[in-house]
Amino acid sequence: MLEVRNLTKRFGALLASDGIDFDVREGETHAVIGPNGAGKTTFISQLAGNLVPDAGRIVFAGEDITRLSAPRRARKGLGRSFQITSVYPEFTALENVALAVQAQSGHSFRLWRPARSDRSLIEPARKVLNDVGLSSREGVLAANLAHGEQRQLEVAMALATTPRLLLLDEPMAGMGIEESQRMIDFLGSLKRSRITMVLVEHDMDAVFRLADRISVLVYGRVAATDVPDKIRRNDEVRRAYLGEDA
Amino acid sequence: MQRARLAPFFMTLILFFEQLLNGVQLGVMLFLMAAGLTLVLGIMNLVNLAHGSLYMVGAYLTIAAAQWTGSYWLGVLLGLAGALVVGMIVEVVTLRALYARDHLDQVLATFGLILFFNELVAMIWGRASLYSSLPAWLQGHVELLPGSIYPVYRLVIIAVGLAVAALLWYVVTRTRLGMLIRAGASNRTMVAALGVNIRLLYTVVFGFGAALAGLAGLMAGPIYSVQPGMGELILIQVFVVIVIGGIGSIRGALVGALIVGIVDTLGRAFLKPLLGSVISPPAAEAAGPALASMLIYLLMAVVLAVRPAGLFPARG
Amino acid sequence: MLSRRLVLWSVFVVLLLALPPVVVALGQPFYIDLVRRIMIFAIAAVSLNLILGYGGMVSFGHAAYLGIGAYAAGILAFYGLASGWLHFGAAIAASALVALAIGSVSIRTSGVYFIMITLAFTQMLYYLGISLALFGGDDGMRLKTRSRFPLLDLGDSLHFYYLVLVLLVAAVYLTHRIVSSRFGMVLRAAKSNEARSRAIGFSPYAYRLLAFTIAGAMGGLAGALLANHTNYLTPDFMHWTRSGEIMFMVILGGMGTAAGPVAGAFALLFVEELLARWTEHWQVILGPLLILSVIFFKRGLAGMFYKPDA
Amino acid sequence: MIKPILAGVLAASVAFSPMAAAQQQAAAQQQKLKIGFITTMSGPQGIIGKHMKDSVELALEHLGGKVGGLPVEIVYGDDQTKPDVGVQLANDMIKRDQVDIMAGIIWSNVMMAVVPVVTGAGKIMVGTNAGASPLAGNQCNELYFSTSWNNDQSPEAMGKFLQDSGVKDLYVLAPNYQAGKDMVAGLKRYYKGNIVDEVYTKLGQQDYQAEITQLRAKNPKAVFAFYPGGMGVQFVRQYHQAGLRERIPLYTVFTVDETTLPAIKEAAVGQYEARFWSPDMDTPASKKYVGDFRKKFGYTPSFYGAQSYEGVLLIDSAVKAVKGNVKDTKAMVSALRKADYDSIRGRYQFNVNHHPIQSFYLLKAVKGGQDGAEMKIEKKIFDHHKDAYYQECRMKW
Repeated sequence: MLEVRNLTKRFGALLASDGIDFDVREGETHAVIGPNGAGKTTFISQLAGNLVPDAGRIVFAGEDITRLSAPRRARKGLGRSFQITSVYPEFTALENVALAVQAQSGHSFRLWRPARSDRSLIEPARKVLNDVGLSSREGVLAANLAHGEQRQLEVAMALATTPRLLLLDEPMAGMGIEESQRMIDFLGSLKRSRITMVLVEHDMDAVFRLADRISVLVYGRVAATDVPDKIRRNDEVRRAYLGEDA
Repeated sequence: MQRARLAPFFMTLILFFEQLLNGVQLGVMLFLMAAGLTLVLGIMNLVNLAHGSLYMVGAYLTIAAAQWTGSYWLGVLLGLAGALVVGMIVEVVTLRALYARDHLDQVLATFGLILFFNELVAMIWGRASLYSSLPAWLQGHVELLPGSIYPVYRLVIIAVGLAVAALLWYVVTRTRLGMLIRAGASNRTMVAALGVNIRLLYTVVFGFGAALAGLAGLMAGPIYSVQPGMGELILIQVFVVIVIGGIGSIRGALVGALIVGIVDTLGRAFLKPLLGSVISPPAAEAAGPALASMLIYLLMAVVLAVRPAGLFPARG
Repeated sequence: MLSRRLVLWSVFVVLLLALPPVVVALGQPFYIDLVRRIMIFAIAAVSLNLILGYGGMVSFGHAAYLGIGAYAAGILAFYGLASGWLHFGAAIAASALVALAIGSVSIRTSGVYFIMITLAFTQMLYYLGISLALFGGDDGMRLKTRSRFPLLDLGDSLHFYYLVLVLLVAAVYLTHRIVSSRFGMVLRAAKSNEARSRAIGFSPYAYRLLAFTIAGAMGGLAGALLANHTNYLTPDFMHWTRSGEIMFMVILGGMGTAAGPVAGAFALLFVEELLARWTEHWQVILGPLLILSVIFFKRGLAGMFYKPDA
Repeated sequence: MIKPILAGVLAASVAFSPMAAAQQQAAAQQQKLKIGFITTMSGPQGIIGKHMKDSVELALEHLGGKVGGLPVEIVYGDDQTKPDVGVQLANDMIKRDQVDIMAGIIWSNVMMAVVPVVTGAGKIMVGTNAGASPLAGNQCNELYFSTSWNNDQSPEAMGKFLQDSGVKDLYVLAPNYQAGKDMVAGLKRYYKGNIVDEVYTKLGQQDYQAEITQLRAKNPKAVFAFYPGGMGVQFVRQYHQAGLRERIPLYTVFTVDETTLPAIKEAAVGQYEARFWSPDMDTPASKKYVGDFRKKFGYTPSFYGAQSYEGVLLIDSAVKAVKGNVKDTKAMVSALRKADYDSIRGRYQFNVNHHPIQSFYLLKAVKGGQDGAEMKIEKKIFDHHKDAYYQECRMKW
């Protein structure tokens, strides 16, 4: 599904991505963990197309997308959520999702018919909102949603683009325990429906519950990639990461 | 023989040199304006259309003070101090409320300031151009090279401008204030995190920029026309300078100002004859001046098309 | 909510429809011309609002299209072509083309750079206008013949007034349709959160460029109307302070609202008119008024009546 | 949601209308004369408007507050140098204030835009400065009069003088706009010698050092320039600072006058101008005007003021001739055509295009006066000079 080879990105003297090799298989949930400053955000930005790598290749569904812009990647089926909540605050929850549906439909140079009454946008959007459990809040401005709801909305927007691969950048960031729990349950249901996901997350509980495989990023390198149990026992990982955290 | 053949070449060379000097002089004036504007824009993220008004205020206050005290130098001193004070008052009374707003609100409000200052100056001093005097020794001209006579005053402008540039370089790179300024231009939250009194820093920087604009204004007085609205004549060019140079960068302002000054001057001097050798002279006659007046805007469009954040972007 | 809005707009339109007979009856026909001029600027402001209020593009060069529209009509009239369809068609097409060209370069930049580059392009057009000796250069020229339409005489104050009114309503309605269409949603979304838009697959550039072009075309229409209104055109139509004025109408009235630019045009031009009658130093009052309005009416005049859900 | 305000504004505008109408009715009973006077009062060019307005006030004082024996009200309007604002003002004055006659206007483009509005409403326009050539030629109008001159007459005079004094190599500078080109065209109509170069600078340009450097390199025998307003202040001072004053004589039109002298001062000494009038003109009317003006306002009037002063006198003479029956436009026009008043330039006649046939003089700036320099008449260049366009005017009278 996604194949990354020798991805390298430099900021001045800092080597933020140091020859990363990384694979995601169809249908798996692949988590990326690593200590602060390990280069997770740089890595995901390059996957999403917001940063251009200095060297290396990114192949998505058999196609080299290394040089494609973020919107082009999104249209090819690479959905993402942001670490810092990123919704359209002046739009209602339903409109937020409808925009994502519209992005996928590819018919956005229609200037006359009101989008608000366009059933081909509204109905799929309602469905996704229902899936993430925000149905009752569809008419509320995104700015007025609770933080957890905004995160859910963000995932809903990513889902509404019917992605083949979902990049989730710390979906639990800033959430309370209860909210996190709900989000984990929701991601679990996504996982069961065999949606391919790359999950960057600090919440180890979530990572070990959800991930099929885990890659550990240390100093811009992939220190290890393996199933959760093996990662848990991997000495290098413990030294570099878990030990530090514990 | 040899001499006779070389003479026209030397003449052209001298002419070119003199025009270059003219360009530098214009550039230096633009720099004095641009330095303050680019700092305010870079640090406070404030689009200040009224920067030209401070230039005007500097020119008027200097004339008024010189008349009142009878001394040119006291006039200069009071004019500078006046511009500084007016700038700080403007900052505290109106602009402070606008930092958190978007550029649009700032453009609107500072345009309001322009209207206010222009009309206020007209009410106090009338709408006619004012005469601004100079000490006798500044009024003469010197022969720089054989056949090349240059007004002393313009040489003084160049000297003052370059001195200010050097001083700014020193302040920005070698002092604590400069460190804060540089930090502020690239990362505002960091400066706040350092526990610096941001309000005070802003007021100081704004006053500083106002004084520089006032300096430009008072130096412009004796060669340009001191009249209400004089600031807007130069303001747009100054915006071109800082946009070409890159917002928030003093170095960019200097380089941008010199480029704009030289391009504008050389364009006015040599574009028509140059065009005349390519297209027919009557066509050059028509196109030359039109093109010369558009030249700096063209330059800016090209620079931005290639480098959307100017030559020396201060941020990231 | 929607229907209430519709009622208010209807009241507004009816008032404007009723204005001419009322002021004529009161022996004050001059108000027809004043309101007509205001409505022409309101069309320009409505067009700017599309890119500024809904698209987040702070164009400081919108007067360019006023000028191009005026010159398109003026130049055709100069060569003896009087057809209004031709005048207005050319005005719209020419300004759309120029907007397309300016936009394609400018939209690559953002923030202050965008403000300044749009200003720079307009300055270039301004100096171009000054150097067009054939068309009067800086002096400008008289519109040789007013735009001619079947059944419609723009020389007639009333005919012209109602034409402008119809076009203003059309411009407001068109803008309303555009901003609530799929296209408009993308445009507004890109203003609201560009990173998010890119992440779900929109490249804002093309949408912004099209909006910029449409706004330019509408501005050109206002320009052709203005040329007919003054019966005269000059490069001054493209002066940067004119761009500023149009911008202020939008901000004063309230950006990104349908009524804002119209309200702003009426307010600014009425206030100007009243102050100018009162004292020659009107700018010393208008200046602080603008500042106060910025500081205290954060959402413009429309914001005084319109409570956001927040 | 904005409609309430708009409704309010409209209601207010309608509300104060009947009052205005009532006032007008009262005015008609009093047999009051209303003159609309458009000029530029705001912005940097407002200085010219001030000269004009002060002169109108002085004229009213000289006429005992009455024009043609009628009590008078002057409605002033500020065109902000914009033609469209001028049109708006003219409309306001005619339709709302219901003025009987219009006067003023500094700028050719404003005049070109306003004249059709005024004449279209059947009113008379007395221009007191702008001298657009089409209005003297094929667009001349029965209802349009000028107390000034045509734009290119002054440069014609200067061209004649330069030609007669045998200047061989002339360097020409003007701003790149229509009036600039008109001036140069006027110059060339009478000056037939060599023109070294013709340079057109950006309108509103401030710094002329580059042009002055180029000019000196060409070493001409004389320089002709046209730089009105602030541009003139800058150009003349920079010319002086560059040390060229003593080397190459500078001949200008509409560049050094009483509105700019206070800012140029001694830098103007030695300057030549061509004009139809100067404050030192030796006619009784001129002496009275200049003397009383200085006394009343404390500064020296300019030709802008003189023409506006005359505008009021001209209207006064015509209103007297028709015995206050201003509505009789035909009679008014015939009366205006006589120019039956004491002109500051001495008695003159109108040409068929309603522009004065008048003399032009060479003026030189000399030391003296309250500004350190003042204009003095050196010699007469043209006697009874007609503009170049009157033959294109098909008016018969």
